[in-house]
Amino acid sequence: AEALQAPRLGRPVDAQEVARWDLSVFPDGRGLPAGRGNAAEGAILFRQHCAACHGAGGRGASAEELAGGTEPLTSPTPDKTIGLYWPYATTVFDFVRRAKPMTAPGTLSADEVYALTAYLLYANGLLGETDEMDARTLPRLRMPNRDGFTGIDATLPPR
Amino acid sequence: AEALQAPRLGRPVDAQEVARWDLSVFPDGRGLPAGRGNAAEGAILFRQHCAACHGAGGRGASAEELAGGTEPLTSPTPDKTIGLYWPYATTVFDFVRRAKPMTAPGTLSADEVYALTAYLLYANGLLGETDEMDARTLPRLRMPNRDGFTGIDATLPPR
Amino acid sequence: TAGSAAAPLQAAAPAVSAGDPSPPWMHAPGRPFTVYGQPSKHEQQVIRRISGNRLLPGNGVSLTPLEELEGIITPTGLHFERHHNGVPDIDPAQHRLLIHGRVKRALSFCVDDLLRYPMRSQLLVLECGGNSNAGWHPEPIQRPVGSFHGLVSCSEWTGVPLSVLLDEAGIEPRTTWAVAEGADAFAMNVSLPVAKLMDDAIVALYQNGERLRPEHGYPLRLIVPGWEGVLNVKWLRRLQLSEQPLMARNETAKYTELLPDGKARMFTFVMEAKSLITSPSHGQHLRGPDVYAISGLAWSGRGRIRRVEVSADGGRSWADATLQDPVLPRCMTRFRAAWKWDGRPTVLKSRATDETGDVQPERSALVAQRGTNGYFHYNAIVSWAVDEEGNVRHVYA
Amino acid sequence: TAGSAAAPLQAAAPAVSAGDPSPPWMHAPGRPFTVYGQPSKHEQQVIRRISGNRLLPGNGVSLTPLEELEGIITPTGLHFERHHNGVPDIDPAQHRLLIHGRVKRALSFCVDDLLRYPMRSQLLVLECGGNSNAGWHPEPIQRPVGSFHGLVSCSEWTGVPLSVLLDEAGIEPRTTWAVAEGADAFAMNVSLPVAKLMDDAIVALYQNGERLRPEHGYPLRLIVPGWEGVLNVKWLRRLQLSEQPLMARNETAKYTELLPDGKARMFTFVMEAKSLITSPSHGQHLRGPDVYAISGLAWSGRGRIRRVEVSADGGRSWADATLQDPVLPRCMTRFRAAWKWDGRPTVLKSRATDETGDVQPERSALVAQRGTNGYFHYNAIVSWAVDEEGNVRHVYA
Ligand code: HEC
Ligand code: HEC
Ligand SMILES: [Ca+2]
Ligand SMILES: [Ca+2]
Ligand SMILES: [Ca+2]
Ligand SMILES: [Ca+2]
Ligand SMILES: [Ca+2]
Ligand SMILES: [Ca+2]
Ligand SMILES: [Co+2]
Ligand SMILES: [Co+2]
Repeated sequence: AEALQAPRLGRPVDAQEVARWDLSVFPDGRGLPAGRGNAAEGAILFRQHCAACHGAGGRGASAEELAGGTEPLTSPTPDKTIGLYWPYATTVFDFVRRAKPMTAPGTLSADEVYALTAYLLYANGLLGETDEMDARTLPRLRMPNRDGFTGIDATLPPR
Repeated sequence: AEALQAPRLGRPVDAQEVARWDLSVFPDGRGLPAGRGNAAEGAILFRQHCAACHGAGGRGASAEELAGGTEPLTSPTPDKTIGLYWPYATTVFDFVRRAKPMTAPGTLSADEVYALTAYLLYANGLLGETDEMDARTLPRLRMPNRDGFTGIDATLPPR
Repeated sequence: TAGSAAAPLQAAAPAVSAGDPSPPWMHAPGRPFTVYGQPSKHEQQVIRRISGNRLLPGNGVSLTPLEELEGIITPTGLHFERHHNGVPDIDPAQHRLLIHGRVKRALSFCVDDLLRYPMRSQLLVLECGGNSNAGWHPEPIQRPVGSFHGLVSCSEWTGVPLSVLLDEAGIEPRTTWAVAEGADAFAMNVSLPVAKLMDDAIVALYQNGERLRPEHGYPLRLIVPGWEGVLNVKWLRRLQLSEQPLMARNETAKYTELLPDGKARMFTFVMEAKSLITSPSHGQHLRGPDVYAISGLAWSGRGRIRRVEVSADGGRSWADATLQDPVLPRCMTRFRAAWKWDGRPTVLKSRATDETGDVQPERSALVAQRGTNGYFHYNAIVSWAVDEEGNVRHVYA
Repeated sequence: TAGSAAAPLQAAAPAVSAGDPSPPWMHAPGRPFTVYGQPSKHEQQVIRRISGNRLLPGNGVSLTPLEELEGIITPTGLHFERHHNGVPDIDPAQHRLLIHGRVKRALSFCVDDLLRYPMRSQLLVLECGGNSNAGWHPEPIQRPVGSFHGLVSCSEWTGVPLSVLLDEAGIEPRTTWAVAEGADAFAMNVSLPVAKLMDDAIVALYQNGERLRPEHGYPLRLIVPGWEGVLNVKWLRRLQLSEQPLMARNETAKYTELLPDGKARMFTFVMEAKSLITSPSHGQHLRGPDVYAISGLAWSGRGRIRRVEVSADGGRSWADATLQDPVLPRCMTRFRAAWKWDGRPTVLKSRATDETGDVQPERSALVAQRGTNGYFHYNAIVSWAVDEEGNVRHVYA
């Protein structure tokens, strides 16, 4: 990095303001908000907000399938669904909160995102219908393909 | 020049077709067509086709002045009119034929272009009102500023 | 014409002689000046090809028509697009870049302030990690080169070296990752190693001389030279320094390459050595035996292209193509070669080698190594078959 | 937004918390893809400034807004224009290039055939010989830098080396000149030395990757690297080889420089070393004492820029600016320097030196040598005064 003379025009931002901007949820649960939800609640929300694109039960439609995969990753036609491919459950929360539903992203409440996350995990056979998902339980859920990746241009974080 | 392998797709063109394409008039008169005209005829054409932009007598209006210059080239405010600045009379023919009038360029007949050329030379005090301009006489007219130029990045043709 | 309509004076009746070959546009004023130019109406077919989602038209890609272009610069209007939920219409006065996380001071930058910082310019290739992925299909796709490989473009990017902003914020020790996030309706996020950001990343404000266009990240985008498109986060709003990657959906579920053994490659950032012949290419036609000017593009995310070889016999023999100056790191290199076609069926190929010695692989070698479910990072040699009628089409050979 | 209008599904009512700073464009789909991109509507002021003839709107110039741009590429839509009688709307199928005169075979080329020839690409400055001519005025013009010096732009030009076509026609011995002619309503014509045409001229078909635009010569233009704009004949239709120059109106009455002694310089082809600071520049405002990033452009028709010096004290002391890579011959070079402004009035200048050792002159030296009636080829050092309020304006100093 070159040593460039530059003005220092950045405005200092305090922790509260940062928290309002911050949308990140890390694998260790950092960034998860207060709130809770389960798959039974999530199923209702999914029908309402998601099934139009992802199909009933997340089996795929105009948008990709989210559950129901059967072909293993070693198959010539593998199913890369959440249950079979995704290494971290926290990723579901991070992604649904920021990007979903596509027609009105970032508009779901924390409870709704927990419930939808629980539903997707349930639909992938990783959770019971009434298992509660919250900032404590979600990061603890170990995904089947957790160790399925190899870092190429950067190393993976230690397990 | 690099030796590039290239297809040879140029279509040979015969002398007649070249002549139809060729608009150039050189200082030695090469390129001048058959035809004739004088300033008296040209004055009428000038009023009709040119004066709207160049003013009566070519004294300048929305377009630049073509005649009537009084300030010599050594003045702080020189007049770079045809009579005072242009080195070759053939240039007038070449330019008027290809570009004039601006509203319908390339539409004048050879006689008309000779007449307009004669008129512009007459208006600059270089020709009598009834002196005939044609392929023989025009290149012979030696312009006052004929030797007023120095070649910088290319040498001028020998005098 | 528009010119004469606007001109207050009337045009004289044309009196052009019968033999005069000069066209009508030499006999009437042309159209006046324009404040911002556009391509000729005779080139209206030269457009980005859009491939979108039926229900969500802002989700998909548009591809650069490589077969219509020459040189190395991609006109910005034809630079490929990849959006997940459309192009936001960002008011630059409301946009901020927040740098926070493992820094001494969290800082917020407005666009006008960033415009005052020292800048760097670089001519760079930007390639989507998913470019050319039809190459994984069992049958060779029958499409023009741009509709197959057109998720790659080359521009001059100008902006603030990110190291300057990170230095101002002050990075804490043991900070190895940063999460970048966009201000679009996808809130696109990815994790990047801080070392790369400090090395050569820029917060780009200008593309090809002018301010970024909306679809390329206006008012700000991250540029990480040589690394796959998705990491060059558009509409950049947030950079969060961290000791761990986020494991975002776009670096786990997507932009990872599943191998035949069920393991997947993750954090495949570098776009490797690649080349393709744009002329002649799929769908074009050769008029008959003659000398043809082969022209193509080569690039590598690792640095400069060192060499491009061309084969006109399906890979049995190879000859060095001429590399057009300048050959710049992580930038497009145009290569050219003369080829004398004898009229017999054959196969044309090009093969790039970069300055690190990385050689573009044959498709069979790439597939042997990666299988066909990797989806991303397809950089195999491209083959165009020429038949005896001069028709050119994509083949695996 | 356009995106949601096109999307068949309805958006849910937003339920964003009061403290959420995320803007509306993160909560609704953005607009869909476009086949050909355009600048942001928030940058609508970034346009060519038109200066035309009242009765003849296609006669005049439009200038590149240099103060709005960064890097070295000029977006094609903002590339300066100089037309004498408007922009012709040429049907490429009807256009021909005729090469004749002192050649073994007169040849006619159609555009589709030229597209089959070997090509060369080059990043080049194109500058009008009349650029910056307000510099000859007794008082410093009070206009933004682009409205003063904006008849210069930089593009990647690609086309057929003219030597290839001339070789095909076969030049006769003792042929030193060629007359180039355009197919516009001015039938623009100029004479050029054949040696230059054989050396490095190209018949350009592409600008910045795509086919030429109408105002830049579609479908063909002559490019003579480093030489003044008028010689780069647009809409090229005819090249006539000859033993003499034509002495066309545009190389006698115009594009010659009258000196105080009444003699005039003719055939001044090369655009000499020049530079200017684009930021800060006339009309801009400095917010107060601070570090400022000086950024500017330098170029020379003789070759590469070797050095750019910057002065922040009206020329008493000079410091080398950093030249942005790549530094290419006859191409724009972006230079940059950090400047700590103490809040006191001062004058900023830049001075270019090219690889031939040619140094950009002070205005006083140029005027002493040429007087003030030369009109063309003004390349003097540009001075920007900064007053104690931070206002920047053009001065002679
Ligand atoms: C209007 C269409 C639409 C709606 C409604 C929608 N999605 Fe999606 N979804 C998509 C599309 C398209 C993608 C692929 C996005 C991309 O990567 O470009 C996607 C991707 C996803 C993914 C990632 C899949 C993977 O394997 O990477 C998840 C998870 C998801 N959606 C969940 C949801 C949930 C939960 C909802 C409702 C709250 C929802 N979606 C509503 C269209 C939609
Ligand atoms: C509609 C306006 C218009 C009309 C009509 C017009 N001109 Fe012009 N003329 C111009 C303009 C504008 C220029 C400057 C062109 C340029 O270089 O861009 C010019 C330039 C010239 C020049 C070159 C002057 C110099 O010093 O370089 C000559 C000679 C000339 N015109 C002759 C004529 C003649 C003869 C006619 C009529 C047959 C004519 N013009 C009709 C607008 C006009
Ligand atoms: Ca399946
Ligand atoms: Ca006067
Ligand atoms: Ca075409
Ligand atoms: Ca490799
Ligand atoms: Ca601006
Ligand atoms: Ca000089
Ligand atoms: Co990758
Ligand atoms: Co000149």
